[in-house]
Amino acid sequence: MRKMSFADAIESALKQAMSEDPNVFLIGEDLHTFRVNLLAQFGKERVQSTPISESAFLGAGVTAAMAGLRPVVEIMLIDFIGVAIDALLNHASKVYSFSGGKWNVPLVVRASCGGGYGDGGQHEQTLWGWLAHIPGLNVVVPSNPADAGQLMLSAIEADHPVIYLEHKLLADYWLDYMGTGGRENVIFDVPDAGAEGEVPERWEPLPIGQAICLRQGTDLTLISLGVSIHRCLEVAEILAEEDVSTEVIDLRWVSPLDTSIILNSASKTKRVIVVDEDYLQFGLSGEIAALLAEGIDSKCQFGRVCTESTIPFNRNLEDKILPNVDRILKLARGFTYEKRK
Amino acid sequence: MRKMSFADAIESALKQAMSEDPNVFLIGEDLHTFRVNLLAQFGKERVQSTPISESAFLGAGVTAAMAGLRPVVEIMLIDFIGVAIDALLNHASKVYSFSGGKWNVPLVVRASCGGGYGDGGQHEQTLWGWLAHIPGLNVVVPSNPADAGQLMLSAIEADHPVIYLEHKLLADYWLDYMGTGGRENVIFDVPDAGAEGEVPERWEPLPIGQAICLRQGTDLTLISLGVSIHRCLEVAEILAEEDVSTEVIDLRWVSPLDTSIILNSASKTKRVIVVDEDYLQFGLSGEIAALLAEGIDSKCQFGRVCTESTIPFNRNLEDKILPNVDRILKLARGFTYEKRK
Amino acid sequence: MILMRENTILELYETMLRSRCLEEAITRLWEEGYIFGEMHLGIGEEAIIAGVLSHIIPGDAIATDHRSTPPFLMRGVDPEVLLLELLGHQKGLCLGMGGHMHLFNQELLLTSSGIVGSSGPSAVGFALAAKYRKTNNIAVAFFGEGAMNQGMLLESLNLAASMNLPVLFVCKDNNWAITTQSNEVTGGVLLDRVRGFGIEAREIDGSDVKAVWQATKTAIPRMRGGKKSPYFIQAHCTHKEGHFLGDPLLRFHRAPKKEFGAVTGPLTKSVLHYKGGRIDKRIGSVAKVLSLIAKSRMQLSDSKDPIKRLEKDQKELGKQFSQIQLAIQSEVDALVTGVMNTLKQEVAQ
Amino acid sequence: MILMRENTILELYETMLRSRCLEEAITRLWEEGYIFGEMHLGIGEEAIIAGVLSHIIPGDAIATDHRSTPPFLMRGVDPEVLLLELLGHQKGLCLGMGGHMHLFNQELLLTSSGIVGSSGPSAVGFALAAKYRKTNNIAVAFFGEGAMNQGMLLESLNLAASMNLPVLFVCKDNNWAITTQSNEVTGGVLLDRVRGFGIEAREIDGSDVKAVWQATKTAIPRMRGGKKSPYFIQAHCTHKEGHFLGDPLLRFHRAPKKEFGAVTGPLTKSVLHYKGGRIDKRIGSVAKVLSLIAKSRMQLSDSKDPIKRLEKDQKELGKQFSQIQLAIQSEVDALVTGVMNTLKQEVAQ
Ligand SMILES: Cc1ncc(C[n+]2csc(CCOP(=O)(O)OP(=O)(O)O)c2C)c(N)n1
Ligand SMILES: Cc1ncc(C[n+]2csc(CCOP(=O)(O)OP(=O)(O)O)c2C)c(N)n1
Ligand SMILES: [Mg+2]
Ligand SMILES: [Mg+2]
Repeated sequence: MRKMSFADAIESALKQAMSEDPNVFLIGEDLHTFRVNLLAQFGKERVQSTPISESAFLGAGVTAAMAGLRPVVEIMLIDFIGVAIDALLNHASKVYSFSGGKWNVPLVVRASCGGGYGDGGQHEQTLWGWLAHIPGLNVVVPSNPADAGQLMLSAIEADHPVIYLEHKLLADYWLDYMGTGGRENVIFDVPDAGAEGEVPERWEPLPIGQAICLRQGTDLTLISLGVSIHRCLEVAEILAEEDVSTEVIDLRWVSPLDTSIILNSASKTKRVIVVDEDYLQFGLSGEIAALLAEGIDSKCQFGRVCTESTIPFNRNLEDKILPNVDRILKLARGFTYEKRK
Repeated sequence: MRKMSFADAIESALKQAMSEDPNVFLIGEDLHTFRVNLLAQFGKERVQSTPISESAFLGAGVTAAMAGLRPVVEIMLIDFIGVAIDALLNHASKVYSFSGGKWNVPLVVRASCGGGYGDGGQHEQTLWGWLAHIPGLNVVVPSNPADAGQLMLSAIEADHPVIYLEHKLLADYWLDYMGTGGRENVIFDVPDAGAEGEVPERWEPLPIGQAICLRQGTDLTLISLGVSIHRCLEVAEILAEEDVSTEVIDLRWVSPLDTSIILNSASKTKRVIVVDEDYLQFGLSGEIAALLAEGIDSKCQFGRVCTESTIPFNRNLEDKILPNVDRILKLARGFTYEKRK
Repeated sequence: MILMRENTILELYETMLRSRCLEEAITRLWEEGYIFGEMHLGIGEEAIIAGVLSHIIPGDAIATDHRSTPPFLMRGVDPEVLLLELLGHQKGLCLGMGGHMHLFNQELLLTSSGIVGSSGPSAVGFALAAKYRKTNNIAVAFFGEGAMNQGMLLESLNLAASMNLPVLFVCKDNNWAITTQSNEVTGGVLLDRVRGFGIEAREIDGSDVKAVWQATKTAIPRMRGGKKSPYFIQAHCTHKEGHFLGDPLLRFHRAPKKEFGAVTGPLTKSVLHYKGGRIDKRIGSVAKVLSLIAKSRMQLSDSKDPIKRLEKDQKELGKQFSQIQLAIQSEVDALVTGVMNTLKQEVAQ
Repeated sequence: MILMRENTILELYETMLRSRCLEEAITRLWEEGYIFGEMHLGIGEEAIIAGVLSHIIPGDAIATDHRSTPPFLMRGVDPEVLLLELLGHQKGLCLGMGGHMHLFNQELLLTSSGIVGSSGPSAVGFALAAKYRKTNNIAVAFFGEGAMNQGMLLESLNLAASMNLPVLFVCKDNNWAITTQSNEVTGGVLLDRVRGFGIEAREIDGSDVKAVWQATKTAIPRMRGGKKSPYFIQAHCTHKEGHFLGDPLLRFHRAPKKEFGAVTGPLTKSVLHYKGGRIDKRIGSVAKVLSLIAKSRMQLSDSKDPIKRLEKDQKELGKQFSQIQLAIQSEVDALVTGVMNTLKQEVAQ
């Protein structure tokens, strides 16, 4: 096993994919600098820089994929998808269905996401539940280097559109770019195990839609993804001392959701908290509640720790409204546990 | 009480609002013909036609509202919001928060929505749960003429952005335009009580976020909105004969959701089916499940009848995948009812 | 000026006519209620589509807008599966899942979309793929002049220009976007706008198939070789059927009594309502709308019909034309009868 | 040519200088870690903002992009609440909820946005409101040349032109969009593009405040009266601080050893990797990037600094300039010290 940063893992997986499949290429703004190593290795046909025209180049990515290429279209920050989402809403996601299942769109949309470094409400959204609402799109959110590389391969190899979101607190160069700016006197709550870790010698894709149980437990299930999964693991440690045995599930894929891992865990613990950095309402946390309501016979205690409003600029307020250890703990401690009665 | 069609009710409410407040004006494509009566009464300053530039004129609507006007921006079909949603996602919904609560955006976005007339997957979406995911936006979906007029007033008088969605099966001119085209040999499943009905003499706004219970019951709650509410009422009739007493709740507002009416009804019936023409996953139906899970102590039976895929062009397939009486009935009959045991 | 061979003219005529006859049949089927939803025809655009497509080679891609039937047909899609698709049949081109605004054919790299302006980015993506693979293929985007105000299409002009992509942008300019006169909502001159993106652009009479053929005969091969770069054609045309079948503006002309009857009541009430704008402005607004309805009548005229025009221009081919007419008409009739019979049998079962 | 009075020049100088001093203070606060997130400055744009804003009257609206501090300051927002906002303080302009990319001021009709291109539609909406209310107000959109490829901005040009709206589009052209040289991704000539939308357009040297002042002195009043119509200014400028504070390209020049050290390893490995593109292409790609880094150095030069330039052009005002300098610098110093003291006290409590 070798160790790698989250960002290097993605790059490494892309290097492997681009070496092995000449159809894989990258397109997006500023890629000649943001992906300079890939540019250096593969040349500018494979790493294409664009004007600030997201709707044109994302739309072009859709048909480039339909022509048999495997484009990885970069939308710098997922917040910017607003100017281009027609390409996903009405095209990428629907061509397979419209064509009667005859034409695939093997498109990857790669974007950074997430907050915790003081950039405000137009630059720190995650939007994964929002994107997953559209039938025909898959959404994947890695939480550590090994997953980051493997899931990039899964995304590239998928025959349908996959949105790949990398959290800015995990990808060091994004954080340097948007948050630190070369300064040594600003510090962010970067989870070590997410930003760096062991990775396989050779990248292999992970199955689409497969979540992973990162910690076994019997009293409470925390379901999460991205940076928040590390907050959950921290909470699980603390709760362990309070005699609450916590299971932690890293969804990895927002869509398709790993229904069985969720139902199995919830059937066991009967207590579920969804920790979701995306907005609370009409999103991932609700979907999980629906799965539980439909799939489990007895009552589950259920709660959610999500982002409930536009993200404030003020760092203190921001840290409060993003899912954090305190909020999760508070909710978890409010649940009733039989053995304590 | 006077009788009116759904479409006339909206027009009538707009007439009243435009007569009483000179700040109210309409802007959108083809309004000189689509809103010809309002044009005739108020002139072209109040009814402005635009080029096919949704992102520019919706973005302009946001600042026109911030300048103190009350624009009703028309996006012909809500499916087309994809080309312009940045104005909602990153601007209209966030200005109030960004400005520290100092600047309101009293914007109405009006659009037709919904399927059932064979126009295919890019023209029949509802997307209300999708839009409601964004904090700072309200979404309202009337199901009958009286509500249509009153809720238009609520939307106009609100000090924040409201998306007002009129279903094409209810608004006769839309159905004529997109579905019938003047033909007399095509028939669609238009719910009579939705397309025409009694309306108040004078339009008054309904409270924001207030749902209504259209039918009382004790065994089962059907929660729905728009056209589907009429399917629910039909189902309730049928179930009554099978000795199942069904409560039917018309949400009216997707956001803000009327949490208390939902929880009260569910606490009583302990069985909830959400009937939602929007997509199943990560949307309204899940949000309701989460409310139930968080707000009710005992287990509720829960099910949902939603649109689960891209809408097919074929009319038969379309009718099957949209929420319909059969699908609701089947689910409702699968529930267990104590008195039957 | 390249001389057209007689054969080419006859081929173009046949192609255009087949499209016309098929769309006339579609009109009847729609009127009879067999086709659902909106139905936008390409009647009036045949010369543009036929002229452009005659220079297309295997591997070229075509991104169309909501008037997709003619380009799909003329590019070689089997008319039977096309018709079945419009009828929503599971043996249709897209198993009945797409319908006329969402036709797709992978083998021929053909797409369509009901979202105005999206054919721009779509064609750019195909051209990008062609350049990436170092083929000499091009991509064509068909769209209306109304789409020229849609951001993604404007962006795609710049993207094609700045990336040197072989995209032929074909603007089918009928000056109508549903009920809007496009010149009233469009700033400047379209050709200047396009040239401002660094793209060579040319205006032609889209009802003259020979003009289209000739313009693209030189432009397209140039795009294939060397420094690939986009090209733009503004081709004027009219849609006899208006925006779509059942176009309300045209209904005023076709059934004036019925349509005016339904409208005048509320309209007069609105003009005379005691609340509202200044009365002269109100009357002005209504006058404007009425003149719009009047103008819409012009679309009904045959003077810009590309097929009639070719027949007139090439009177000397009259005999051959009549033969082709007979053949095509019966070909399409047979097709439609066959398809409808199968359908009726299926329903009966 | 309108003659500028000495007073006007001194006022402009003062305005620009205040903005510069404040942004220099912001730079220090950012470097010290008091300001979070990205920080885009308007250093280098002061002449454009000051020149345009001097013709603004009450009721006019300004939609800015991500470089919003100078226009907010110059339009009259209290520098203290502005600074407090950038510091995320609850006494800030937006209670600390917005930050520098999301500044808003309702009284002065000032907006900003971190979404490239959105100032176009925003200004159009304000202009629409002004026209609707029959005032003689205008709206200004500030944006960079990179935004000229964003669909909504292009649409807004057309919307303003076709609706005859009094929008002044001000393109602050530094030819950089983050690390991209905009001319390499932009087809045609910007002014042609704008004129193609039917909008009058003019190019000026944005480092020359007198040129900006004079160009807008005639253009803006014309937009207020009679047939309202948009106007476009392309004003060239440079950003000494690069794209934002901590700009990685500029870091190469400021701390070459450190930055190159971090980059060359992976880069060399990539160039020499046994798999990949043709080696000459790889080297070519890297050469391109290196030349880009080299080019970015030019931004550091003072030759296009609007404040230095005014000082040089108006040497005869040297004495007054020095007085102003002293006054402004101490004004800003006092402000910053005051604010930071309060902050530190609050933290101490
Ligand atoms: C983004 C978007 N906005 C609006 C529409 C509704 N719409 C369908 S066709 C059309 C007019 C298009 O005009 P033009 O491009 O000139 O094509 P034509 O119909 O004249 O051939 C409009 C506005 C749409 N389909 N997509
Ligand atoms: C829609 C969108 N795409 C991309 C970005 C990321 N971004 C922020 S600033 C910028 C460059 C803008 O260049 P320009 O308009 O020339 O302004 P400048 O920074 O040079 O002043 C980019 C690409 C964004 N904020 N919004
Ligand atoms: Mg047209
Ligand atoms: Mg720039």
